[in-house]
Amino acid sequence: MDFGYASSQQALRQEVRDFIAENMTQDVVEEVHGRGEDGRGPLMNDLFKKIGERGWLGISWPKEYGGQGGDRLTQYLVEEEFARVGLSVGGGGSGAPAIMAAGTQEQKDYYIPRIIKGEISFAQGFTEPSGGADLASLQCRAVEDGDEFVINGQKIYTSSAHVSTHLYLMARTDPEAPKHRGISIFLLPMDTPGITVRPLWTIQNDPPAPEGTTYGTPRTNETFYENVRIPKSSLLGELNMGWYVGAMGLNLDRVGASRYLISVRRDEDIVNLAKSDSSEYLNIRNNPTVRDKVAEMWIEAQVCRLMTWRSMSIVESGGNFTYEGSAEKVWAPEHGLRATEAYAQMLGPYGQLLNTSANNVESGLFAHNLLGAFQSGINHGSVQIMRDQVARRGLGLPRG
Amino acid sequence: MDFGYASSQQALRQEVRDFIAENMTQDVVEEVHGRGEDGRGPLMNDLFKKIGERGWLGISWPKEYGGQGGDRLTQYLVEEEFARVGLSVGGGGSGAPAIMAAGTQEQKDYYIPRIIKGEISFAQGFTEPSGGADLASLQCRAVEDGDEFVINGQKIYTSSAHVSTHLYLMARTDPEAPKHRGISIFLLPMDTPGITVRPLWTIQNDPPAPEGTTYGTPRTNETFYENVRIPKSSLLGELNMGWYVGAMGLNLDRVGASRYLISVRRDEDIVNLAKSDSSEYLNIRNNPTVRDKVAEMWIEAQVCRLMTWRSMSIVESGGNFTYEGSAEKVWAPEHGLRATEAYAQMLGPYGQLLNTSANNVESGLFAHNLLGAFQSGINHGSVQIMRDQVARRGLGLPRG
Amino acid sequence: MDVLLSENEEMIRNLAREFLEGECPTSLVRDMEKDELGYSQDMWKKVASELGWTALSLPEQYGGLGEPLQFLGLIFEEVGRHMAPVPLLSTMVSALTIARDGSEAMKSDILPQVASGDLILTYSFQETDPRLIESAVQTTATADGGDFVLNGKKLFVDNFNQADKLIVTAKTGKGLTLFLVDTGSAGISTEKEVPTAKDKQFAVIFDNVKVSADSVIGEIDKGWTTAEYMLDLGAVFYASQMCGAARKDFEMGLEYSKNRVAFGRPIGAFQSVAHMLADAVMYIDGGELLTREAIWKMDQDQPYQVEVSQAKAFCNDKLQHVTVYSQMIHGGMGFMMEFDIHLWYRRVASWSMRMGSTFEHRARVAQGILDTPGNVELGMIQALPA
Amino acid sequence: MDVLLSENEEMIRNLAREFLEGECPTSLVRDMEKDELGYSQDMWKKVASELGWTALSLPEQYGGLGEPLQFLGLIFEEVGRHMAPVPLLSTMVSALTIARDGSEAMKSDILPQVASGDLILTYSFQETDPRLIESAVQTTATADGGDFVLNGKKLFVDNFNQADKLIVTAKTGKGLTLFLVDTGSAGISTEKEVPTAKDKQFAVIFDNVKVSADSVIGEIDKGWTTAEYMLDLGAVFYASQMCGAARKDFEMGLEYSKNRVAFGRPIGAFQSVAHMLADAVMYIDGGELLTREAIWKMDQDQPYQVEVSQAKAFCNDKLQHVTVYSQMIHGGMGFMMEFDIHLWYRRVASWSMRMGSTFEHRARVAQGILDTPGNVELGMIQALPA
Repeated sequence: MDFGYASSQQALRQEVRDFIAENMTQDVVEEVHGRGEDGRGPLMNDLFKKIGERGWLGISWPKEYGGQGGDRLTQYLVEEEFARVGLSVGGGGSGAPAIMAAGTQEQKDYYIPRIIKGEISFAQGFTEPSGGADLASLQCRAVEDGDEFVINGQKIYTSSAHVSTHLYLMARTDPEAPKHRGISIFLLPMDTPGITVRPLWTIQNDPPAPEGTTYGTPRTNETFYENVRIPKSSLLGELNMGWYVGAMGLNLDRVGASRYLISVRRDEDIVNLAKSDSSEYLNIRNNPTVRDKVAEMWIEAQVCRLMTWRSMSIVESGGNFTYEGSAEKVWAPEHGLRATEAYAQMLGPYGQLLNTSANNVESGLFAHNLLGAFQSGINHGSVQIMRDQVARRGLGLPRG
Repeated sequence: MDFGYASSQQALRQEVRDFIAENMTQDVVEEVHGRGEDGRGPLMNDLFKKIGERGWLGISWPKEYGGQGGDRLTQYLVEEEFARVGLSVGGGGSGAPAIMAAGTQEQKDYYIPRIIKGEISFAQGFTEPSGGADLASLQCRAVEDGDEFVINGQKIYTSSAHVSTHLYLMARTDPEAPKHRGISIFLLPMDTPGITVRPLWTIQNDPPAPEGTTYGTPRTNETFYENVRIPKSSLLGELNMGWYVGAMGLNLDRVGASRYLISVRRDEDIVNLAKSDSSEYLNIRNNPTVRDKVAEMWIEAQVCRLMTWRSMSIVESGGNFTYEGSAEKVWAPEHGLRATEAYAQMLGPYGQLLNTSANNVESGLFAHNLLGAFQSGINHGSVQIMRDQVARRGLGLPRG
Repeated sequence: MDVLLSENEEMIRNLAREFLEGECPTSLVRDMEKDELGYSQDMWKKVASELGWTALSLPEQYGGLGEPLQFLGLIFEEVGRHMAPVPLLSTMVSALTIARDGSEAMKSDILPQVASGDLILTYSFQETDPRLIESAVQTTATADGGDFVLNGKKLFVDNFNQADKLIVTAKTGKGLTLFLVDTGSAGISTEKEVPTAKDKQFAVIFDNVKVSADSVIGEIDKGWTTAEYMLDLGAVFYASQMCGAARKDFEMGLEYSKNRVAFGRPIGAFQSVAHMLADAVMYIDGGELLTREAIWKMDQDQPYQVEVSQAKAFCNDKLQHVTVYSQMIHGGMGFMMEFDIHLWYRRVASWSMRMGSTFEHRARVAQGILDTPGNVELGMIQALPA
Repeated sequence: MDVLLSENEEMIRNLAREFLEGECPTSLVRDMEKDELGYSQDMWKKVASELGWTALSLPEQYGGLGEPLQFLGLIFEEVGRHMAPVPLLSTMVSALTIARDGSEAMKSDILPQVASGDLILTYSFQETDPRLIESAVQTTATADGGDFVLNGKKLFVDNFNQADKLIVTAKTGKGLTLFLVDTGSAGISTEKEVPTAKDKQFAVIFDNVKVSADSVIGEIDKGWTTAEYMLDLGAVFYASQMCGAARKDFEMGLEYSKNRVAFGRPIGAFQSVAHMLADAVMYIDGGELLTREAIWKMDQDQPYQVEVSQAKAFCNDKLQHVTVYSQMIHGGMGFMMEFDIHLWYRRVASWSMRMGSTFEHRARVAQGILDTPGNVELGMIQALPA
């Protein structure tokens, strides 16, 4: 057992913090939250390239692909620092781990170094309007036609489609097969002809998010595919085995800092707010009942952290998850909800005031958070599905 | 809407309280908690007859059967007062409502007046070792043989079999039929030859319960049936329709004071304890955090009360439940559990000390309660099954 | 004892529901969120002068209908259910406060205008320290000849921009005094607050605002009990609105769960979803029963403060869960501007933070049960300590 | 960072588990509940002299093995898992307190005897006001020549009837002082306490009990930090025992849910039961991680008090749920004396009330995060305020 950081890790943490303080400027944040169709835009792209130049996107990736061959824990530590300001730098999203695991040599050689440099980023085209949490029921079709696949269909919540260079798309390739066995995954450039991206604005869009964080990006997308033609080399892994490739990617995606930090950032915020001299009027520090609640939430947050540390320890030791990744995905979002509700009551009427409001607290951070708190219990599989996985895969309970 | 008691009801309440103060003596309590095989015994039987003489067992029953033809709310009020000291006087258990609803004229004429006088009481023979919450899977057989039924099988948790005069038994009469459609209900005297009663002691038996209450009777029973011969007139309702007769009885049984009071009595106790001058050392009244928790539990207890009042109002107005009775059975026991855990932490190390312990609080009442708190979430269908009923019957959700 | 609605009560409720189902589509709710004024003048006219909502529970001698508050509580459930953009709550809390403690002249002047819908009112109490206690009031009213001069800042004032007059609680020499002040008085300025509900709230700043002595409500220096009544009305009617809103929100989640298919069956067939919905309906029922009981006690002239706090604390705590369940059942849709479900979510959340937090109301319940003489008993009368 | 068990740690854990699986059937646990003395002398001999549990984390120069507390924590998980009736916790909390602050003479005398299993110890702090704060100690130690005279009453003293010596915390002139006292000293009497765990607890009354000056642990009047260390050890090792007990209890519920059929399928196939069990395993994992982290911090000489309180508060709060779930899954069986599952239920409940309630430990966590200078950060060092 070792519950500490190495001093080299502490030093790296400080280095990352200094980088963020210098580069994560308000104009970057505003670009992310901009209402236009241009989304992340040039400033953020530059920032990602700078992060790539430092090698921080590839710490734990093999050297032959441009990574540093380092350990996953150090990678995690860097992710954690970026996650604090709302940036996900987990190695290019769920695309990269799946490409490493299932890609051809060509695919690895092409994508991994570019992901590590911050040049390529993937949007994830999984969910469809009719499917929701039941991913495997997807309808989007990919039909073989000579050397190509032709894709037709629709995806929803394609969250960074407007700012990504590439798409990581799940489509049905065999409509006759059982639903999990007729799905394939494709890698394609976002600018492939036939793709239309339509913005969907979330309720965190109005008014815009508080300053200093990109957490709660207010835009997601619907994406439409009309006779999108891509070469057969776009297929990732075996034909019709995409469900298993995708599930593996999702599982790996579940490990990491950003999932956990989204749910516990407010715990640090409320404590630090309560400690600030100017917050006496909020009656947090001087109210024993509120203090008890703050402590309760803080302890839960520690459990979130420790569950994440456990997952990282398992990955680092080369072990396999049974339920630990899913457990994180139950515990952290549900904690986030409990904390959100608790802090709303602590702040009383201040808790409802948004960023554009007079007299708000911390730029309306807590109110803004409240608008999206339930969301982390839905993304990437609802907490109930994750709980099923703990029970079925972790505890070996039979299916109902 | 009317959330109050009539003054005549208030007067009756006082009358019942005075009666209890006079008659519910410590030797009666000790008899109930006695370790011998004799259970309720003569003192308790006398007490029930006295209660019967006052007419309090039959307030809401029709006059032609010896009742007072009064309203269900007044009956409820009397039940509530007796429930406070752990006595269930709900009209003879689940037997009586079912007999009124499904019995023959002879059965009604025979049983109802005697139940009202406190002369006849029913033990309930439903659950079997293999069945648990899945009542309908019962194995106990009743086979027609001439003018008789012959019963063979086994029941468990036949809670008052050792003190009741009669048995209200569910047995399978058609093993070929679907499981809900081959069950019948029988009424028979406990002293019918072939019935064996074996005590099962609960964990509340050791050490015995606190003074002044019979709550948490420490004995239940297994009952064995070996060629028990009963006349055909023992059948209640139609042959093979016993599931529906029983379900109706259980449903009616769910309405009432004792279910709710078992779960909320500790709420009154903790507040009154905290208010007593000698309890300063327990740090309840002077600790704002504990006060907050006491208030939270108190509010929940009010909801328990109001849900019971609602059920009573529905019964009184001649309406039918969809989910309200089941809602009570979820809310009250789960509240009871939350309160038990909360009070354990409030009392700290005192909370663990049982009746026979030096330095205990309130004769170990809270510790004793803790030993059985989870039990009210299991009796008469688990809270999860009740929650299913709220969802299926109340909200019209499809079965899973 | 009969906790169900009487025929009369059902009629009141149904009339309000039918009206709002017809006249208050979510498109209107959305428009009013963006509207500068923020309420439908047309609807206000109808509910006040045609349906008589503002007259309903005001005394008959001042143009009211003299009906119990219980009726008004049912109206607020419907207002919450439909998120009706009308300044009814702030107007009625203020008017009922005046009806209780205002001078004869004030009542004769103000209440008939409220009853007819010609006057919109609001009230203010909370300041920088937002607690609902006497000592948190820092706004001062200084005697100046026969008049008073107000200085200070009130926060979280509902509908100030819609109101003709507002009640101001201020410190006078030896206690608290309430004043009824024209919203257009010289020296008043505002800051716009934007709550997640996106209904209208303002901070109101008083800079040497002159008010005459006849604008005092109740006795000078002895305004705390009047203020408590006002705050209790606010708390309990907000609870009514929350119950109505949460029930509709739940019904939408329930409906969706029956139709949305995943893994080959309606999601409501999954026990985890079914149990969420079962919990939701029990939370709503509990909140509704507590709220209705509190209002009933007000009608009976029985002590009601513990009951009001029970209701608001429970609604704050549990109805937020209800709306979260509905959001989760709706999946990503719940998070999208273009679907309606968030309209209820945002309001229940916001309202749960107004007129006393769960912590504050529980502290008051604790006072009622722990700091009073004698043993407690569930269902019996429980007053706050004097 | 690697929060998993190392090979060594797994070996320690497995050895303990194998031993107790063989030697500690529930029949022994039940016998010891009824036994007047209440522990197995045979098992004590084995775990002390053969398995070395009492020597494990004591310093090598006093006959110990010098291993980290982390190892001992794993032993306590197993002791909890099997409810082993041995006075290990009270002995080791006391011995480690002596090892930290006892005089050289005391350490040389006492610790080797503990290491070899020849001495059983216990400790006392709580009194009528059971809070774990300095001011709650009312027992006095009055100087009398070179000796001290103890007067007072300690409650909730584990294993007093089994122990040779006990640590007593008492008020001296200007503060708190700890004494190591023979349990057979003249003037000591006891009252038997019966906790739901049915392990042995006593109230111990001191009536002019004479102790010599060399029985003082640490400095006179400055015993509070020593006492805090002792109480932290008690709290965290009780947390370890609770984790072990809750995990076994959960495993039995899980197993039962796979085999017990109702409504045509194993009850574990119902989502409501499956989710209960999923929650249970997450609660246990959380408690275990927090507890192990706290002990690790003690080993590292880092501040650990916030971590100890985090662990005990969480275990108190959540592990009780775990055992209730298991009871509910077992249905009526859980309530019957003749089945075993209640043995764990009664212990986890009882232990959750010892060595600091959830309220007390959360108050301490709040101090650590709210009353210290500087911003907090999860996963960083957080000391209590001085």
